[in-house]
Amino acid sequence: MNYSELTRRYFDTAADAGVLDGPDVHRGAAGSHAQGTWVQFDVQISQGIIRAARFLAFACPHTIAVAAWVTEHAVGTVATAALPESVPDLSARFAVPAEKRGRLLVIEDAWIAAVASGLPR
Amino acid sequence: MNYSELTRRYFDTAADAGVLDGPDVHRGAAGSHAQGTWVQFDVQISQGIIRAARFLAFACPHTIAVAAWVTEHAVGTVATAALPESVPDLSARFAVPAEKRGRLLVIEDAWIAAVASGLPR
Amino acid sequence: MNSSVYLDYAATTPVDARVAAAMAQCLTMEGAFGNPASTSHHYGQAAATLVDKARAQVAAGVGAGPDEVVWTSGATEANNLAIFGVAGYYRENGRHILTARTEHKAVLDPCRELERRGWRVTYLVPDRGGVIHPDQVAAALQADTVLVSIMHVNNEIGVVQDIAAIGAICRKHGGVKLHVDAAQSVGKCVIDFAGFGVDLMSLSAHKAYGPKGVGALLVARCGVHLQPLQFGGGQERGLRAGTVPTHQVVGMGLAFELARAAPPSEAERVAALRERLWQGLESLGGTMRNGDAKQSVPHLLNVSFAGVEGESLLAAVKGRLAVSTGSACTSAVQEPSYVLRALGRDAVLSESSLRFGLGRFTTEADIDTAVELVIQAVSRLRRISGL
Amino acid sequence: MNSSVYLDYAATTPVDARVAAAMAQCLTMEGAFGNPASTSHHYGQAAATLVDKARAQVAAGVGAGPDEVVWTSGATEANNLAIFGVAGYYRENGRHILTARTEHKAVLDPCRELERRGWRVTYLVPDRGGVIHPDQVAAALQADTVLVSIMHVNNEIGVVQDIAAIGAICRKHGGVKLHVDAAQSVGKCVIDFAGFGVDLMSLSAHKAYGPKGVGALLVARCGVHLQPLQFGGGQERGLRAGTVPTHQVVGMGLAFELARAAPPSEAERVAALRERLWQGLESLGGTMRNGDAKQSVPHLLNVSFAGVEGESLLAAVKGRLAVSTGSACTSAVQEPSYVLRALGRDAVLSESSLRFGLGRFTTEADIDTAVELVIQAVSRLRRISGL
Ligand SMILES: Cc1ncc(COP(=O)(O)O)c(C=O)c1O
Ligand SMILES: Cc1ncc(COP(=O)(O)O)c(C=O)c1O
Repeated sequence: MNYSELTRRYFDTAADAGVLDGPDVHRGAAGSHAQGTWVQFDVQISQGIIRAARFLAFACPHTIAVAAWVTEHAVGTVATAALPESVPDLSARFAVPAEKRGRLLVIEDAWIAAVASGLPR
Repeated sequence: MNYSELTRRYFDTAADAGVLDGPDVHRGAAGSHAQGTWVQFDVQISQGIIRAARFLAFACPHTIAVAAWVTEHAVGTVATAALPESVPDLSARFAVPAEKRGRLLVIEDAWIAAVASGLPR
Repeated sequence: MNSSVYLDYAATTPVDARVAAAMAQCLTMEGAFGNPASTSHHYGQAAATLVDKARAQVAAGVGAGPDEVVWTSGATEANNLAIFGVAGYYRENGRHILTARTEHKAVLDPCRELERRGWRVTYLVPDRGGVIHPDQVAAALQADTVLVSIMHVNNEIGVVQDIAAIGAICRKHGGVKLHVDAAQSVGKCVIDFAGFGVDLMSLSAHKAYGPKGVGALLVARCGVHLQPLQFGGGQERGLRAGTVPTHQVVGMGLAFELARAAPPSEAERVAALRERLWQGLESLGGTMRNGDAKQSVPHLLNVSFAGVEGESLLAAVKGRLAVSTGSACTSAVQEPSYVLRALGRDAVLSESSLRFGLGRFTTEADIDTAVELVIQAVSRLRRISGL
Repeated sequence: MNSSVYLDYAATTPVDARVAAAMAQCLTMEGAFGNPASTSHHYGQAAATLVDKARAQVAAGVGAGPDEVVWTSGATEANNLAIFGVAGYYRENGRHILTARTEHKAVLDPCRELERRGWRVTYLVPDRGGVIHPDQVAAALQADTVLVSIMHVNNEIGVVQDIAAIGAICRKHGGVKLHVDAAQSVGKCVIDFAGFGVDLMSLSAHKAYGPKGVGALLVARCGVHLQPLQFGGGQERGLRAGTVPTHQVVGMGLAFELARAAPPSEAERVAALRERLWQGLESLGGTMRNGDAKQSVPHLLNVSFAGVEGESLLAAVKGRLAVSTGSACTSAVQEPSYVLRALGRDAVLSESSLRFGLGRFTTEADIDTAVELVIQAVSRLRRISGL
């Protein structure tokens, strides 16, 4: 398996891997270890803005890289029940092979679960 | 196809290839060109002794070699309706492969045809 | 060309320099380039002589006779020829085949194809160590079993099956032919074709420092018939048509001879390296060794790592360590090893495993580098996974 | 190693020195020795990159796309895969195959095997020059014909069939697949897989200064399906299992590229040598040229000699001239060429013929030596035969 340079970089760094603690932190997860892809996001939202984000992932390099990118790029943006970039755009950005695109839906599900619980209802 | 040294030598020399002319010369032939093996012997017999012998052959190297050996070794011997050496012995002497042994019978037939016509009846 | 540590000898080996030199002698105008079937001239005969010598070398290395060696393009073809060959020839005797879940795809896929053609196939399940017990074979034989196909050394876990015992059972049953895929055995454990009582055995050159693209099927001289897979020029007594590639079989012959000539100390050296590797990795915790350690060749170590995903593990060591999960694979999406699944490992652990293949050129420094890299990678991925 | 004149290039060619060098780069620890299926690490990827390059080189040389190339162990396997593959896949469409009497054994023997399995095979008879007229194909097609297999360049007489015209007929008929054995074509005449309208084409490396033991089946990208012969690791899109031998396909790729790069003057050079050879031999009298001289490649000359027996003729030049009668053969007893028989030559003349295969390294001096040796041998044997 070959990875694009971007995929490789985010996989290797995975700077935002971890968890958040404290007030305004919302957690969402999706997927399962048994199925080989599990992703969890912690987002800290205040005044409708994402202040911090972390992820954990038991997943392939593409999934880890995308989750790392999502946490990085979400910080400072307005919290909405959507990824900072659409799944097809992320697929293209990280050159995710067709057979693996379904895994990005796990990221989307985890992300939405995390952010949605922090949105005003 | 590999040939024994002896086969190679008699095939290469084929010293007695040719025909005889004159009195007391008897000719015998067997086989056919169409079947790929044809042998002819000319033998000169006087006083029951083979005085000279020649052969012609349209045949494989083993057959040519054996025919050449037969003419060479028959000279000076008493003419009988038999080869100077039996077909199995000739097969062994010239390392004739099993699939080709039948061809020596053509030599035997030609030889007997030649000599027999020169024997007192 | 590459400075990363190569521990994928079970996928393929580099060719020994002496083998490469011998092969080169068979290629160009100055060498034995003739067609070995062109026996009407010296160019062909010189090639045929080398082919005969290689046949004897291969035979000598595995306890067979030179006339029992049928050259093929590798163990894949040998397996296919054995399985379809027996099935085709003996189809009136029965339609049942006995094999194991842990066989190589080159055995399993022909069996699946025969199932599509109406055959019944029994797939034995090994114990948790990967061992097929001979009495399992005895119990599964049926009146119309025509073929038993059990591998010698498993390519993923290195477990060695007791072929002699299985051979004895098959002989007692009568009528059934025993095929053994021994692609991974040469140079790693004793192969005794005649002594094992085997009817058909597949060999490959490139797992034993010979070239890729050549192998052999051993066909016991007494009473084994095959329907060929390829028809044509009558080569290999009609069992396998096609120009015999002189340089390839010469390479295989020499590689087998070199394997035979290796001193027993080489196996001990490799075994010691493997133990060093295992001890290093074990310190991580959450590691499980796959395959019965007591009944395996010294060249293989297969380890599952809890808490990491398989592809990420491979990717994390990539560029510095060449290992694999399971057998060489061509698909973009990794699948859990069916061999480890058959041993009872769950899907996650089956995927989170690495196969380390050790070989002739593996050094202690290689092992230490590998241990360091894997420990680093696993630790980091466990941190990312939170496990 | 051998000082005799080599004129058996149609049986096999030496490997070009550049090809040998490229192959050597794929063998040892320092080279691209990895398993091209081991894409999890650089060793495997480096090999896979070379395999892809070779695929493109082969494709470019024959007017095909890289994705149409399926590696095999040679043209024998390619022919078998094409014939059994189509027969297996399309067996519900019909059970009739159309081929010619002058095909290579690697086409005829699979067809015979299919006859044993209940298929009907029509064997077209060429004209006295060895040419199959396209309208013969049109006339022999039946409603249930699933495969036409006609070779491009004949290996005994060098005659080139009009594949484009046959391709057009097959396309018009619809449903029928056209397979072409082009083992002898590379570097000798233009091959245009797509332009000819061919569905399947067999190639071999060792007739074109590449290594023995590797070839390819071209499978047209649109609408051609095959049942594989070998099952296993999923290589070659599942059409042909087995580890791809990097050094072998790299050798084939470069050989095909070199063939394509050869200037047209090379064909003229060889054609001039062939005419020199023929004129020299003709002076003997009782010589007949086999195969239509106007519709043949310049590299082959096949001559019958009246009044000499074939094996003796070969033996008489042996050690000084390497030629053959018909194709390379494995039996101890020579048989008259079935190809020449199909041209209407009688059995004796068919056996008393020599095939001269000219090639890249053939010189004028080689030709003059050959002429002298053959004249000597024929004259002597005619004296011995009294004819
Ligand atoms: C056990 C086993 N059988 C068969 C094969 C296939 O061998 P080859 O690559 O020679 O086709 C392999 C290697 O891939 C193997 O490990
Ligand atoms: C026309 C033709 N087809 C097929 C073959 C077989 O090719 P290979 O030797 O690659 O199996 C040959 C050569 O022997 C040939 O000349």
